[in-house]
Amino acid sequence: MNSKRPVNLDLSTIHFPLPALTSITHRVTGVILFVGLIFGFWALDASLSSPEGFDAVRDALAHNVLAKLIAWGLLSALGFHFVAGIKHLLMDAGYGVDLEGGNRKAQITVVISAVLVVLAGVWVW
Amino acid sequence: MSNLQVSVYRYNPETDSAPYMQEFQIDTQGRDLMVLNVLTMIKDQDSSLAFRRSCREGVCGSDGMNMNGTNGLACITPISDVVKDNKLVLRPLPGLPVMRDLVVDMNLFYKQYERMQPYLQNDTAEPAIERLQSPEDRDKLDGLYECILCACCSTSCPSFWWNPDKFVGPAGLLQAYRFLADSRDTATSSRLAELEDPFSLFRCRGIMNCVSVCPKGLNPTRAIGKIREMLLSNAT
Amino acid sequence: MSTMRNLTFDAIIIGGGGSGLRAALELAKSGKKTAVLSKVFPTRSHTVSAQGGITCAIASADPNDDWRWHMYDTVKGSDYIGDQDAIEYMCNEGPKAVFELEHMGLPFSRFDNGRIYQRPFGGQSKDFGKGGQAARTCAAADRTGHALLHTLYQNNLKNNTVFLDEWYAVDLVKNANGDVVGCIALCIETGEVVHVKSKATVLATGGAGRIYASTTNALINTGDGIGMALRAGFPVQDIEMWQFHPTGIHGAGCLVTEGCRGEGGYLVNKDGERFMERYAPNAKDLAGRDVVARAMVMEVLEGRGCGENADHVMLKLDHLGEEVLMKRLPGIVELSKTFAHVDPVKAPIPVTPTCHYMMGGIPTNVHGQALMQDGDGNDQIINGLFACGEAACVSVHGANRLGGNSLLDLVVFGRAAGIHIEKSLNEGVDYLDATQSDVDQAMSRMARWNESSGGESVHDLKTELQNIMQNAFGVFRQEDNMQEGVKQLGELRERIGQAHLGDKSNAFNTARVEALELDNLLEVAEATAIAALERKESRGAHSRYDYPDRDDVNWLKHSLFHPGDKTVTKREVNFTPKTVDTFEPKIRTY
Amino acid sequence: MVTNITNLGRSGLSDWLIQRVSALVLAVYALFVVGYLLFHPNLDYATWSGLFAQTWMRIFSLLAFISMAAHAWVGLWTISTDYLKHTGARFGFQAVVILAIFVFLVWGVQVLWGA
Repeated sequence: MNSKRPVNLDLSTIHFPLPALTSITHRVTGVILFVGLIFGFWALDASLSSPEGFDAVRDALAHNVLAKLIAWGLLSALGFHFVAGIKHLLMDAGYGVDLEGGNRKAQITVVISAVLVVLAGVWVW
Repeated sequence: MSNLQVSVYRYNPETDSAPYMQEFQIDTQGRDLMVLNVLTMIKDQDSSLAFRRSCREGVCGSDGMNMNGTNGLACITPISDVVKDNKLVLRPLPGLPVMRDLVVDMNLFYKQYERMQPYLQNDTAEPAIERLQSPEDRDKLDGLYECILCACCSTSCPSFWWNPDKFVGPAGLLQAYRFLADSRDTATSSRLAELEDPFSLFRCRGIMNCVSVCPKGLNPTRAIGKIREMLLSNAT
Repeated sequence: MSTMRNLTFDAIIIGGGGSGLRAALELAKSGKKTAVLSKVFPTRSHTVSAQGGITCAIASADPNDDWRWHMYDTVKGSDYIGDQDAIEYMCNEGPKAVFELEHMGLPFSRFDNGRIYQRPFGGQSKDFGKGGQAARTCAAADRTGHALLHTLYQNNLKNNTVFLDEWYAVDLVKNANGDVVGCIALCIETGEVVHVKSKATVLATGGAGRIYASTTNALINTGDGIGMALRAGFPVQDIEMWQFHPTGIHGAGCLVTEGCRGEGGYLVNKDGERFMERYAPNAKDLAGRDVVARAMVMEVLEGRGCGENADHVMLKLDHLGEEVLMKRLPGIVELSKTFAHVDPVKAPIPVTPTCHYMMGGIPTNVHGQALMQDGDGNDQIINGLFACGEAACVSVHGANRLGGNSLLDLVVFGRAAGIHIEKSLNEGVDYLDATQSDVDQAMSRMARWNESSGGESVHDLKTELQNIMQNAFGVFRQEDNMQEGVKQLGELRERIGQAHLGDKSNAFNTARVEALELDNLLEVAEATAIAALERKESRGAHSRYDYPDRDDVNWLKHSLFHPGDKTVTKREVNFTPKTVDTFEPKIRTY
Repeated sequence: MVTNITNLGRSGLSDWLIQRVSALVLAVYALFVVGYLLFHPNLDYATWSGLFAQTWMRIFSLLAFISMAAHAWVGLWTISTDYLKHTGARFGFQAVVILAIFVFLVWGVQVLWGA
């Protein structure tokens, strides 16, 4: 007899409702933001170090496509993490902790953060 | 056409080194059968298929399984609720070891339930008649005591998948709150103490998969929030 | 199987439903080495499906309520073949057992004064039938069985009861003296077969409603304990008495609690007429279940049934209002939506009498000790064997059980069996060990299936059996149909003896369990059929066209079916309660 | 009770609270910085460095950095205990995270008060 039992945990076969998707995205954006802190601190350090440093950051954000992408990515992650974080705080306070409320809050989270992602793109470019 | 395509997770530890999916064709004659009926029809074709069932009316919690990606009870899930493109995919509850086919080993799940000391504790002397309880206090148990231990919630919970030995899971926590909320129970502080660590309760991330799959319409996420409130007001 | 493992306990309780868990709790508290062996995880047992409540004179709804009134109702409900000493014990001990359950945490619904909520149920009266309808059924909404079973399981956890979950008892092991000294059991998960040795073996295996095609019973209700007892040569009592619950959901068979009518619901025919007023002018919809079920069948037979095939009636609840329904009957609303596609808040539920409860079973005394008859017709205790719950026939239900009395039966007699076993273990009871040939004897049936190499399928044979029972042994019965049924069952026995187990694997082989269950279904079905043919009268649930009247001269008796020669003998009904006067048989009207 | 020695507040409740409080600080800080940048589209070095020369801004920033450190640790520790089942891998990951947080903190202090 095969003693090592299999576990059915092939995530591709499991349906995830919207609140679950927003939850995992919250986690992923958190990790992205942590890694992105390198750029944040670099930019802050450089921009405060000297007028030349400030200009360098400014120029990079104005002309360097990679820098723009990174800035847009981080702002998007921040936007989502921020909105989903508010959703968490609302749930902690007991608002919308039911099936309907959970779904609606997840939908609102997606819509608002989508808007923020677009706005962040507009700002960066 | 009323031929339903059913794809079933198969695994027999005596003969199979790994699980596989087996296809069946079931003639539903156009009826909106329950998934359990479909399983019974498959078993008539192939008696080696293993699955649990008992009450066939959604109150015993035996036949929890994953149907087209969503956990639920086979006996009260009409195929029209889950079938997509005429295809029904049946897999065991996720995250627990598979004994055979659709039967999972629920021991970890039960252990977490037992850890919550799921019985009334009252250190006062028993009266000659029943303990009195106001209808309002009794109402607080509604939505809690109805749990049938089917494990649909806990096995849909990613937090339980990753830490089934440490995170109590939605079912156990719902039970914990069922006793915390009972005006007749006096073990509040020891019950809360058991839950204060970073895993037992706090590993809940508010994903709410539990709420979306509970066949009895219960809300473990809310119960977890209530326990957290109790912990918070106890500690601050 | 020479290397078969032995497991040894002081007591083994077969069945993890209400009565088994209640007995186990008593023994676990006493520190005896006991185990509950159950083919399903205990909270999946059929007790979980009980809805309406547990009937008991706790004097909550009416402070003047009296257990003697409950006793009167129960004796009358049984159509006078319930044993009055047992009914007295149940009704008198009942309040204690119910209060215990409350202390264990059972979440009963409540009245405003904080006491346990009680609702009216069928066949209940005040003042020995003279004081009108009583409300005596203690309820946890319409999930009383669920609440009760979980509470008992939880308290067994608290008291560290040993559980053999998903183990299947195959057959009893008897020693050379005919004492029961354990059983053969199959671990479903691994396929291992063990010899469980014990000084007390308790059959708490529940009912066998699955002998009928249409039943409110769970799929697991296959009469395993009855089958085991019959194969061991022990008799069963009043096994012809099968209760048809008036309100099973038409088509699906799921139970709709009598509590619906207790809360004010009523039955209507296709003309919208509340027909029970004609059949039971006083109690109306709250007459005994046998009375209501027959009335429903009569309505259908006389062409007043509802639906396309005019084959059912309607249970009207919508007038009670959404608030009452959601508060008192939330489970019914759920079930009705799922299985009848009807929202009872808005429309009536299609219902039909459906096999529900086995009044008969293994004859026992009030201590749960199983009984047989010696050659002179005297009761004889079977050493080592106990029964409680639906598998037992104490007999408190006689020919017709009252609603809410089954849950009371479970806890009162589960507890009583536990108390008695503890006492006899303390007295050092011991029996001769079983020999290898005794064990082989108990293994023979299982061995037969394991060696089968061809034959008909379990599923087809089961379906055939259920149809025979449904057609010949339903609400109304008559000689020629039943004779034909007995004959068909005899042929079926031959074929089942040759049937084929296709899957012989070990790990979680549910096909093997279903095959073993089929043997038990057959035993119960045949006992039912032969006993029903023998009882030439109409009493309680046993209603014959050819003998429409009750015959107290010849049949104010228990029937006793003996499996060896398949004969039926009679056994005296107890008419001597200890503390009250005998309730003499009267004409039974509601 | 599940015991664990590597979480921040030594109890799930305090971790939970720390996570919420730090989140609020970070939310306000993020809003402020983003808002400031939006309202100063033609920001120059003098204005920018002037902002960070003020004591309240330095304290506000430091508070935000410390909150970041706590928030990130609680979050990443949770992630490590969810997905990394191998003790060595989990411990290694946690060590890298702690180091990174330490570096960020020192870096932040240096940016604020250095030079």
